Amino acid sequence: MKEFPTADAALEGVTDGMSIMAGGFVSAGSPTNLIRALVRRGTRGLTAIANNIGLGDELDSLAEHGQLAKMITTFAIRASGSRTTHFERQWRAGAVALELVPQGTLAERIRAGGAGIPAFWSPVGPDTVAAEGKETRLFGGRPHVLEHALTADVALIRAQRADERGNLVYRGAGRNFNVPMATAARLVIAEVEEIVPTGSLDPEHIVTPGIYVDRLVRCPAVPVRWQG
Amino acid sequence: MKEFPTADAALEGVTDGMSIMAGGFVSAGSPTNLIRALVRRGTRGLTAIANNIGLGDELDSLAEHGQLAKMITTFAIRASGSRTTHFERQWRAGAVALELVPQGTLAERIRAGGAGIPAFWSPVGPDTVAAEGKETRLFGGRPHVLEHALTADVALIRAQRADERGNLVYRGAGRNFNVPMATAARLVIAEVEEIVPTGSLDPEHIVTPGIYVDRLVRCPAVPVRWQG
Amino acid sequence: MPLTRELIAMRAARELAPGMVVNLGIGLPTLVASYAPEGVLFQAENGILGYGGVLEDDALFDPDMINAGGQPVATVPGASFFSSDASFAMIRGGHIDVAILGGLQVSVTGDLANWMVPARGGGSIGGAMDLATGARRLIVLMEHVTKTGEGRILPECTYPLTGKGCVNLIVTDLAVLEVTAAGLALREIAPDITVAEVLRATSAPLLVPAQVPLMEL
Amino acid sequence: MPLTRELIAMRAARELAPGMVVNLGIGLPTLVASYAPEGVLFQAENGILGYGGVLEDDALFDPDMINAGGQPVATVPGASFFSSDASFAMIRGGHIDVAILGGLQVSVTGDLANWMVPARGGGSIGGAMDLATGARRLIVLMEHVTKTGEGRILPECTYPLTGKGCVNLIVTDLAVLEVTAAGLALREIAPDITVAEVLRATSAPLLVPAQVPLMEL
Repeated sequence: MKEFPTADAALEGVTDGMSIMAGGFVSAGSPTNLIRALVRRGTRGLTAIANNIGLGDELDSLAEHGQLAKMITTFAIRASGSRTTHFERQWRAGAVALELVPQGTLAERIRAGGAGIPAFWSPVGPDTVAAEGKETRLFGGRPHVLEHALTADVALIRAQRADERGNLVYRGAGRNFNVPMATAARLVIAEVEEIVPTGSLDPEHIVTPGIYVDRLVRCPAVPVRWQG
Repeated sequence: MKEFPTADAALEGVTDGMSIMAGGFVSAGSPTNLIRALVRRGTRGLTAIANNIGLGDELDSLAEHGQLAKMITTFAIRASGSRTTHFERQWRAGAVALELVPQGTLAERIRAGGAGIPAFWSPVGPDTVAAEGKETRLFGGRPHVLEHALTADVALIRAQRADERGNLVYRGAGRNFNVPMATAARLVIAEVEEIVPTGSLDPEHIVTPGIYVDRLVRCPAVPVRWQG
Repeated sequence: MPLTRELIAMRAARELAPGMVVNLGIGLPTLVASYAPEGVLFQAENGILGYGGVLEDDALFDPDMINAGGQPVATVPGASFFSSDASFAMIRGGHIDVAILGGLQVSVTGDLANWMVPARGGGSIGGAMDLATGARRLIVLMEHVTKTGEGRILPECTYPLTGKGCVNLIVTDLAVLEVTAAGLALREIAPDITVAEVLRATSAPLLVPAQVPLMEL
Repeated sequence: MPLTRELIAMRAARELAPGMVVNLGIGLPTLVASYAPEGVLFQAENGILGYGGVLEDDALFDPDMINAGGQPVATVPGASFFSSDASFAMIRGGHIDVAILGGLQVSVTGDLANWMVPARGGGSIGGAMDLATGARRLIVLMEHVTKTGEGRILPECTYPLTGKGCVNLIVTDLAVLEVTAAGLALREIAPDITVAEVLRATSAPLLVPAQVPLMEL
């Protein structure tokens, strides 16, 4: 049985300086309970990989508490400066590094990390800053950028339901980055709404096979709203 | 409505010299009705892309009738020569070309074709004939092979059930190559056991979104057994 | 009067036809879902194919049923859900007919800048670069000039690019413009707007036909 | 007496422990499923995680429920199905603990040849190269010599390679051998087989300890 009693207990072994993937897209499928536990844990010097770190995003609490060394993300700094995040202030102060990645490239780099593909050629981003410092090559006459796989020490993900083997099903737009991240980290911790006996999920409906999931913790959903 | 009355009608516009992907893994999820219709159609000079062309495989009928110019596959010629396929005889006679590909590389090349990735670096096959004539490069100190995406003019696939928009669900091991092939061909023709009204498939359970499927035809499964 | 945001969205929706697969960017483009003809299938890059307009009733907010802008939406019959890697395989692989994105600047050759204001730095790329690359047709919606009156349609973008030569059509509060091989062509003007006003607001050369039709909304 | 195929499979099954994710190649390795301890999860590269031994009753044949060898199997509780691209992402990505493959030749440094007999040509790679690359541990099952008495364990493979230095353990009808940094080591011999017989049947230098234990089955 992979179940842990609390989100805090499920983070056992997560230490300073680790790279941490966090699934979720704004409010959908966000592992808010695990991120809050990581804030409580006080682990520092983290490289976080997640789609967004905006106003209202729980990840911004990691910035607030100075736990982040680097952020790899697609939504970082709002075009409007009317309200700012802790992350933005940290970044302006030079306290945290930022690697901004096109969203599809981020998803594909994570999938590649889980699929044993060290690098791939992407049509996205030539002639932009996303290609800066990267190798480019023509395929079919169009420029492409060499993108490298992303893996992490830990992935924090959220699913709707697990069985005791860790097989996961999601809900609505809750799959997003949770699915590829489950394949790309050495330690995968999933918070779920409920855990059902093995065999009660239809094998046709399982989205993440249980072999990808190391730890489970039951937590109610925390509906967080993004503010941009 | 994308439904066609017969497999033969669904092949409208399939012409000599085209590249044709055929899903299925041995008996599982094989589009046997569509392949039989292609045999009846008599289309020639085809490049076929499929996991296997062995004894008992319906694709071997295309070889029998001299319709194949080239085969891209993972199971081609049995190690034992006790029984031979039409394909083997055609190949020995120099009448058909063979590109033998590791199975995971074949699946990934097709996925890449559907995903807009022209090429990727694979750890599979260096030091083997699978790497012959291909660019290699070290990642993490290990040699990797540059593999190129595969696309086709037509994909013939089989699913268990479709809705009227072409959303597909499969059965058991029937997903195999059908799923990536549905994304990688200009014209995707799916034979299915049944077509249900749009809205009767749970959005959480759909494996192939209907935008990938151009044509549907209802056909009973034809259980073909592989013989090696 | 320049068009309201709703009217810009309404005009953009006229570019859509049943059966099309359409991705809407965050902000102004999101409004298009409410005006599109029946049978258009909207894709949200966070993993939904087949959703409708933004739900106005906040009580209906479901954290797992949101569009790419984080706004609550509902699915239509025939919808499906998938992961981000599958979603961008769909986008990058050329399976989206039309993407409608917001813009900060567009060049006469169809370059788009929409993810960063240099004075602010940092930026948020989101799915814009992937959509600019993968969608078969790219429509940009934006106000013709900035709040401080600076042109957004330029000989060259001065902001960091989202993509080069990717824009096909621009719908603004003043006009509809098409990127053609010969240059940027004025196709329609908003009601109550003159060609001269459009030219004044455009900091780049435009191809202007003898007769410029009014936008139909 | 050399071991039967069933006994080779039985010995190989002793390498497995509950919780392991294991892929079985076509042919001889398929038999291992019937002898494995409870809780081993078998992955079939055609898209099943969690299946059991081959069903003997032909009436139970279901074309969509087959292992990679095309043989009928049934799933266990907690099983899941997926596509070939997802299956090989699992394999290539290092998520398979053990692969057990058939072999034609293995070299003393762990090179494997198992997909083509040069005299026949053509060949069938299947998933062997992917498994040889991606599995964390690779066990090869084969008869120690060919039907015509030629050695299959060689200083260098003469057949086209499946992978270089990929084999960890070899289980044959005569012995168990381990590929080590120092060379190929004889670990166990089959009951009723002598070390001298193994050495005679092995066309390559072996590291032989003073005492060679008997295989436990």
